[in-house]
Amino acid sequence: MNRTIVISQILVIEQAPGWLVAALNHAIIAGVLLIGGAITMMLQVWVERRLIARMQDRLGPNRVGPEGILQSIADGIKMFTKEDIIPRAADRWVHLLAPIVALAPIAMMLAVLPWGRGLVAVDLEVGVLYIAAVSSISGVGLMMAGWGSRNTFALLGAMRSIAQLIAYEIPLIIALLGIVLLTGGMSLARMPELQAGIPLFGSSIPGAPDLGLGWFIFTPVGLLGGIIFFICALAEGERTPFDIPEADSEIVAGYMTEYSGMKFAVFYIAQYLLNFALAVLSAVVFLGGWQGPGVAWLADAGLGAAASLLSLLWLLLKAWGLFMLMVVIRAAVPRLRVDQLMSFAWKYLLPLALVNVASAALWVGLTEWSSIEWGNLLPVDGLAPWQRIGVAALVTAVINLGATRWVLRINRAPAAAPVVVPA
Amino acid sequence: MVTVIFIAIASLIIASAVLVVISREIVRAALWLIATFFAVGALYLLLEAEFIGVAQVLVYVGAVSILILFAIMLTRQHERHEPAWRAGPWWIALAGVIGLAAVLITTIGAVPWRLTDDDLPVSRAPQLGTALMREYLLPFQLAAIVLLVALIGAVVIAMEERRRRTPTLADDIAAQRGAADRAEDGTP
Amino acid sequence: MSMIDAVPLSWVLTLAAILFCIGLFGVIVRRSLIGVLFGVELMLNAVNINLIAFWRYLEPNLVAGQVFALFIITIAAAEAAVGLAMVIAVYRTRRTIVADDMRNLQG
Amino acid sequence: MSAHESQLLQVNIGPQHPSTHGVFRMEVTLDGETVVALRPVFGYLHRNHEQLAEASSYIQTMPYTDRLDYFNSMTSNYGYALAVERLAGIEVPQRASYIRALMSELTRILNHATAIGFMINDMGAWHTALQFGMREREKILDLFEMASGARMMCNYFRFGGVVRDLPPEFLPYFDQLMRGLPAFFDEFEQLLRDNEIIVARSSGIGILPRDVAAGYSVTGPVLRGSGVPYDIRRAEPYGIYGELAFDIPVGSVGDVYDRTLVRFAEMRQSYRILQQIRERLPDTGGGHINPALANFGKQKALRPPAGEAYARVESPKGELGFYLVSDGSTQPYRYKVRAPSFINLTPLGAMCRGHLLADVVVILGSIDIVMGEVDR
Repeated sequence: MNRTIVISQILVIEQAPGWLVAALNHAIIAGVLLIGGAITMMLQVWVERRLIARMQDRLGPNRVGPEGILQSIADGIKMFTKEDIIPRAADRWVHLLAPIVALAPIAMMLAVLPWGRGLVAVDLEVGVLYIAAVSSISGVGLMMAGWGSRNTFALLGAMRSIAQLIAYEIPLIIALLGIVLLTGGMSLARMPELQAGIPLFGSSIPGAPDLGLGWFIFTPVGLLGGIIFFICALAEGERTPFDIPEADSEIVAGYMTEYSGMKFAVFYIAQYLLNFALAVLSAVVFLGGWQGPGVAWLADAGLGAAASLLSLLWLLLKAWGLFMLMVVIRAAVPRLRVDQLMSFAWKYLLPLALVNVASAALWVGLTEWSSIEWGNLLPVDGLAPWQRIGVAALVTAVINLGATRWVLRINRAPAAAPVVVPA
Repeated sequence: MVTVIFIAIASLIIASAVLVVISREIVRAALWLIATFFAVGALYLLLEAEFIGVAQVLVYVGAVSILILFAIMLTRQHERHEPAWRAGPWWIALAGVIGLAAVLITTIGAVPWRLTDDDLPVSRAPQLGTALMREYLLPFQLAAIVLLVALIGAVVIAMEERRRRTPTLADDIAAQRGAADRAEDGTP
Repeated sequence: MSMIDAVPLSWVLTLAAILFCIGLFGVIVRRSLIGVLFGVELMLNAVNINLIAFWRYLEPNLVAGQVFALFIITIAAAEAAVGLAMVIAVYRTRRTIVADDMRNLQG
Repeated sequence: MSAHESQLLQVNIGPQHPSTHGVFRMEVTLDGETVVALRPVFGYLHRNHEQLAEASSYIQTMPYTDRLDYFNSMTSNYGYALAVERLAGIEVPQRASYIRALMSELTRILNHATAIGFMINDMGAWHTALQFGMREREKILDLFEMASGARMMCNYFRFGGVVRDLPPEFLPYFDQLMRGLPAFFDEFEQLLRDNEIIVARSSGIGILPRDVAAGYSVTGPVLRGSGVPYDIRRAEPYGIYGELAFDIPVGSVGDVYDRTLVRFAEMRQSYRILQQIRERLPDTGGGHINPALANFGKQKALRPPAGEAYARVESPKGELGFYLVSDGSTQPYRYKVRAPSFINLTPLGAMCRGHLLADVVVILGSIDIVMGEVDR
């Protein structure tokens, strides 16, 4: 279960009992992840505020520190010194515990993400399922917040967020399922390793250089899956246009309405950390994770540490890029209504995700099965691996494109029958 | 070390389960139930059944308990003044249950279990998947049908909502116009 | 160090038995339908602990234990969904979710 | 069916709520998230505006009218000045009328740009559309500042004209603004008009059919969105509006989307009017104010003959009317404001019924209210 970890190689304690080394290792990694998470969150808030300001002809925070980069710290200090209010009618313990229950599972998500070449805290065999399971726990925290506050807006927000989480979790997991089929396993650590090589063909062409660009997003299955996954990630992370659980113009702040001071900040941290974790997850599963030009070359040249560093940089670059995409979307579009949100999940994303799984199965069949498994109907044995990938790409591209067009067409709003105002 | 962890998890399971059945407030009971589910999931991890452990968290904590909380909140007003948790002569039930526990525990102690020396297979999730697709294909398909039926059933039972829509102003006007048109048609 | 060396099987089974009895107690004494459902879930979990423990301690090379546990989780999920939908439907018509108050099934 | 009634939820939106545009409360009865009934509750911002005017001399009320609709102080000034002029029989020079119309149309552009922005902000678009509108509004406020010395509370109008003539730097800056406006209209409309989410959120929402709208006597873009081509500038022309060419845009369905489109179109019509005014402004004569009332002492000592007068202008939000009764003293005997925001708010409950909670704030935003005017 425990993979060799880089830090454990650095930290060699002679004659220490094995469990102590293990405990220290885990404590250090947990510390690095959590402190890194906190710093990431502060940077995220700053980036978001500056980027949105840029889109709105404003400057954004620019007073605390150079370019306002320390603004989040100032905000944090303010949060710490705020009065901690518990409404009199609230269920005290449920109200207090809710932010923690919301944050803890998100911190747990960080543990299984592969941060770079060889930089994995825990390599779970069922990593993908673990992510899905753990991310669903935070819904309990939101529900506790909504119920424990005894506030109508909070309750409405909690109900909305749960409905949304459940609806979007299904296409999210099914979108991941396609990639699980492609990789033949649920280990997140293995996914980037399988995305080496050149676009679409990966490392199937002999003699082609390993550019680290065999990302799944370049295959038809990965493209559709990636788009579905990213939309669902927006919904899971409660980003606009799916931020109805805390729609400030409608239900004040949703489940967070009655929270103040640090408890509010914890919800805030949880949300940003979740967004970042989902961005990293999208990068790992669809954008090659830590793969990128140069990583394989450095590793071949014997510079393992440099390769790890470069791979970490690649991953962070991709994750921050996706996060900035989330920010730009937030600044550009309004939010959907509850019913529109639900029908989007069930009528658009779910059928497409299901078709994508079928495409993925076809892909696996075309690239990995022999003619015998096809019942000698398809003479695929004579083809080279890259030719088989080409055929599979063609077939799945046709299926996915057709399905997308079909789903968009059948869901087109019926010809408007408005109340005609007689002249 | 493992013993300590096991005892911690076991006491968490039992304590939270007891709180589930004796909490007066139904939401508190539901939250303790979630804690129980979570601890049971941890126990599965300790037993090296990662897949089941994660599935436990996914299904029970992520789905079932959230459904429960949802249902409680929809039927919430009643719960504010819920009658006492116990119905009728609860001590008889308690005595019976303690008796059952005593019987079970003595039986467990009396059976000579044939413990295995086999090592655990290294990759368990693929093994499980293969088994589901080969030996247990029929039950697997049946489970899928059960889930589908449950899905449809739950939707049908909870549906009803659609029919009781509050009409908008435009609906009213359209209905009035429709009625007026019909009246005109009826009386030439 | 794995669990089978440290903890005897009977401990795990005892834990499951106690959990089962607590769940049974809940089913008997709880008055609200949701409370009864909680008891049922506890009992199902107790059964699952048994299945996993038997798989791990007795037959680690047979996946039957895990497969059954998985099926029980599946059925429990379906049961919860239908059960709660029924609770909501009953609540809509009766304004109550106390089992004793529902003596006649006629709508 | 009584057995099937579901649990209704009472929610108070406001008086403190992010999207009530001021201190305003809506008592909402919800079935799930569907609005069963909605009752608007006003009065939180009541500040005795009408009584205050009856205890002040006529010109003292002019700055109070700024605070009615604090977004559009110029049109509020205009309406009040018009009423007093009608009461006292004061002539307005041609140039003053042109300046007044110029300020009114600039006000209309700034109001509509921000009103659309606020509505889309209520949909959850995180201020971006609003900031686009605000950017143009700032430029117009610069112009107001040049002319009157204040950005929002302009207090620019006087009986018989305006307080001072346009400063020399006004027209070059105005021309520069006019050059930029078409591009702004195109950009703003392109950004919002075809945005799929905005269309989905606003079309078919809050439909106010034509006859119902007339029955509630709503005015302004809300009425025109419902398809009634009613505009005071055309129905009862005041100032120079009789001489200007412009169209009255109307909607067909009467939903939120139509109201938005009407506002877009009205901004373009205002631009057309501004072009005509700009062309003729250099040739106008008569100075910026009637010489008989050119100094403040004369304004202050105004004693209209006993009688009554009602004057109305097309403020960006609708018909803004002032009713005055004079008993021959320096203070009005009775002063009454017909505020468009207040009247347009009355059908809110009917418009929101049957829609979701999320639509309520959008419908409210599409009415475009200012609480200063609603509560007075």
